Amino acid sequence: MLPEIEGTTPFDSTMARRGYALNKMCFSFNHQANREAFRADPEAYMRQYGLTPQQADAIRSGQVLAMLEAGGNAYYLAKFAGIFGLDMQDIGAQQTGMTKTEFQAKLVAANFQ
Amino acid sequence: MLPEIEGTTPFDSTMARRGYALNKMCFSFNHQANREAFRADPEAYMRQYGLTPQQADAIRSGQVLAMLEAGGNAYYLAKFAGIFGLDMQDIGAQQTGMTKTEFQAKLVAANFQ
Amino acid sequence: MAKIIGAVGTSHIPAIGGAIHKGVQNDPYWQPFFGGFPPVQQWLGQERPDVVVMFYNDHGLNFFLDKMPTFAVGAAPQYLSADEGWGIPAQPPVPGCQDLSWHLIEALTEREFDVVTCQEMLLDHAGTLPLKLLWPEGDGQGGWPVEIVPVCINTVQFPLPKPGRVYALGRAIGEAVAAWQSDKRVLFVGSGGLSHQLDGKRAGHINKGFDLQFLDSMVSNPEWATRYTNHELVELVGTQGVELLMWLAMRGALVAAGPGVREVHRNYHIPISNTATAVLALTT
Amino acid sequence: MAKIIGAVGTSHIPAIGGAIHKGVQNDPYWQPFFGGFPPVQQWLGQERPDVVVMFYNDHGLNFFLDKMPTFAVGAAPQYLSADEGWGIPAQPPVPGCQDLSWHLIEALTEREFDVVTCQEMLLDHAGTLPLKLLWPEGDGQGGWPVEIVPVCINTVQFPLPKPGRVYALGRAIGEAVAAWQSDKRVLFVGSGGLSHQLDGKRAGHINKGFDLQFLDSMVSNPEWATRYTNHELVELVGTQGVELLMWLAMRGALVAAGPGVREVHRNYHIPISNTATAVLALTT
Ligand SMILES: [Fe+3]
Ligand SMILES: [Fe+3]
Repeated sequence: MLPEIEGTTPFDSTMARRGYALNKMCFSFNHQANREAFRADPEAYMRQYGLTPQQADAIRSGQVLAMLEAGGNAYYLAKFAGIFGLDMQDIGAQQTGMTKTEFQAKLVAANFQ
Repeated sequence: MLPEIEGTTPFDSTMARRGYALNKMCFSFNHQANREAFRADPEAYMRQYGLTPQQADAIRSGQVLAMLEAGGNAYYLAKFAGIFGLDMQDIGAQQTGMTKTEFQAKLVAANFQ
Repeated sequence: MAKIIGAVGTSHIPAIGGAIHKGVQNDPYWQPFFGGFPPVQQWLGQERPDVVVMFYNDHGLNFFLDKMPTFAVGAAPQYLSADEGWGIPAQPPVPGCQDLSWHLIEALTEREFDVVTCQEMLLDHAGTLPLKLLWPEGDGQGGWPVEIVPVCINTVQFPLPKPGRVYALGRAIGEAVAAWQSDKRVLFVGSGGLSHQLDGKRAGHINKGFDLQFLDSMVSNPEWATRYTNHELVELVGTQGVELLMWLAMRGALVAAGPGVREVHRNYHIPISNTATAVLALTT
Repeated sequence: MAKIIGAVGTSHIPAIGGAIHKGVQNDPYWQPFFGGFPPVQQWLGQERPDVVVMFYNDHGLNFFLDKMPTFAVGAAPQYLSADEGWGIPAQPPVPGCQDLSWHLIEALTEREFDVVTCQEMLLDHAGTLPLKLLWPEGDGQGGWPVEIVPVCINTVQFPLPKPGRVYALGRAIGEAVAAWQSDKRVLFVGSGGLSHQLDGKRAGHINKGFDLQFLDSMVSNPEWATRYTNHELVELVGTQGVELLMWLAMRGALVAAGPGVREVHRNYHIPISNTATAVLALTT
């Protein structure tokens, strides 16, 4: 077993197996029409992709950490975030429990590491 | 350059580049609906896949050797042959200029090589 | 540790599926081919493998030239078949062994094989027919007696992987299976060949002499065919005969089972469709 | 023989495309990033490469987990962009250099790299932004000054190819370019990194110390980063910082240009979006 990395879950075989349906749905959001179909009826769209109850709950919650726990991959989840017009700093703030301003300050502080 | 093999053209980069549109069309024939669309209007279907004039002529002629010359790959062309209910011995006979019976006899004769 | 029980090489041809579908296995045309399998079936009935690693080549069902892998490893929970263009009824789905899939993907990447990972994958006749030939009762409705890991090797577009590279892939897979923490019993299958050529003025080319020597080499001199380039193999055994690369991978995998390979059974018959067909079962 | 003129590593971030689209490159937020490029553009204006071999990682536009390659080489006549999910306008198509694509595919297969061949391929921001950064006038309408060969390296799903394997891929490509019978001038580009992490409780992770050491290693100790496993790299530079594999491949390719690598220009700036960004141009 590999050592754990704090606050980090590499997308390995365990996560890839767990997250397939969720990631496949997010991959479909490359297309505008699919993003609109999701927006029009999220529940039907999730059923169409066979999301697990855990995955569907995570999507409903809007919480990225829950989506990751359900096997979501950052590269595909980014397309889901796009539906809500969230940028990467919104996402970072949400996951770290900071305000966006705090999260931005944390990034800038890396200059003085 | 590799030595030539009599009566044989390996599907290499030259052929792969030449045949892309033709092979993509043939790949689409995995689906029944596409086979029917081709049958209903071959010219429109070929235009949809952007076949070159050489490729379109080869398809119109029904001659497998011409399709190969136009960059067709045996594995994909087999799906085109399926549209006409041709089996591999029909195809073999056509390419070798034999009757099907002659071609079959040639195969059996390989037992006595 | 997992137990390697042996390896089987077999031809695949779409028409075989048609013959099974029509139930004409005992017709004079088909009997010399299907008759090669009962001794192998019997042996498998005794050895009872749980998992098959299936070396096969896709014929333009799952892969196209937009994304043509050299080596692709299935990692799906199950493998569906589909219409390949001729309207032959699709085979019933086959369950995948995902634990072994990922174990292999990890071991192969560690050993610098650059595989494509396929969490969804359509299996064509080359992947399904060997199962029907080895377990004819398989999914009448009672399921299959094995799970599979399909390993697809490019024979569609040159450059193909070199014969020595294919053999090395097989060896790496065999060693990874031997090191797999599992009580499963594993069979390797190579699906393809032997000599045949579908396309060109040389269509119908068959090379019995080479085939017989190749079959012998599988028993006692497994690297023999790696002396040839793929271009030379095409000249010798035909544009589709080069599918014998599947047998090379299968035989490479068997090396990990230990020395002293023994032939369980073989059959060679010309022709089915345009192909010189064979089945060969090996164990240690 | 073809001439290798040098190599450029650069960050890519979707927001960079947005900034270019809006024309805000000189805003205080963006200037420290875009300001790193004019010296590189100037150098390229003198060196005038004809072809770019672009090492990049797909972000879920062209590849999905059903067919996830380790290494994929483009062989298309042109590369289209597309909506990646955010509705950002697609970049204009980029012409491909098919002759070099196939030369590389053949050389890599000969040297036992198991690549995926892509005769059609959508290029995401990681493949297109470096071109916009290096040739800002590129396809205003007058076309691009270069053709490309994209080489995609998996950073989406573990196991990723080992850093040493990625470096070896670069070396093999560099040597193949050096042996290419052509009068073209070739530039290598590595698109990715440096340290950043988008996902998890550690989102926002940046490691300036590692980044600066990595940049130094690119000049004088190119194999330095291959001492780490990908798991260790993720710990050091973040889940997406591991995209620095693209730089490793680019640097491996430059080895074939001969000894005595010289730094043309570098810039390092924290942050753009969640990323520690850099550009580095090298020549011999
Ligand atoms: Fe076949
Ligand atoms: Fe990226």
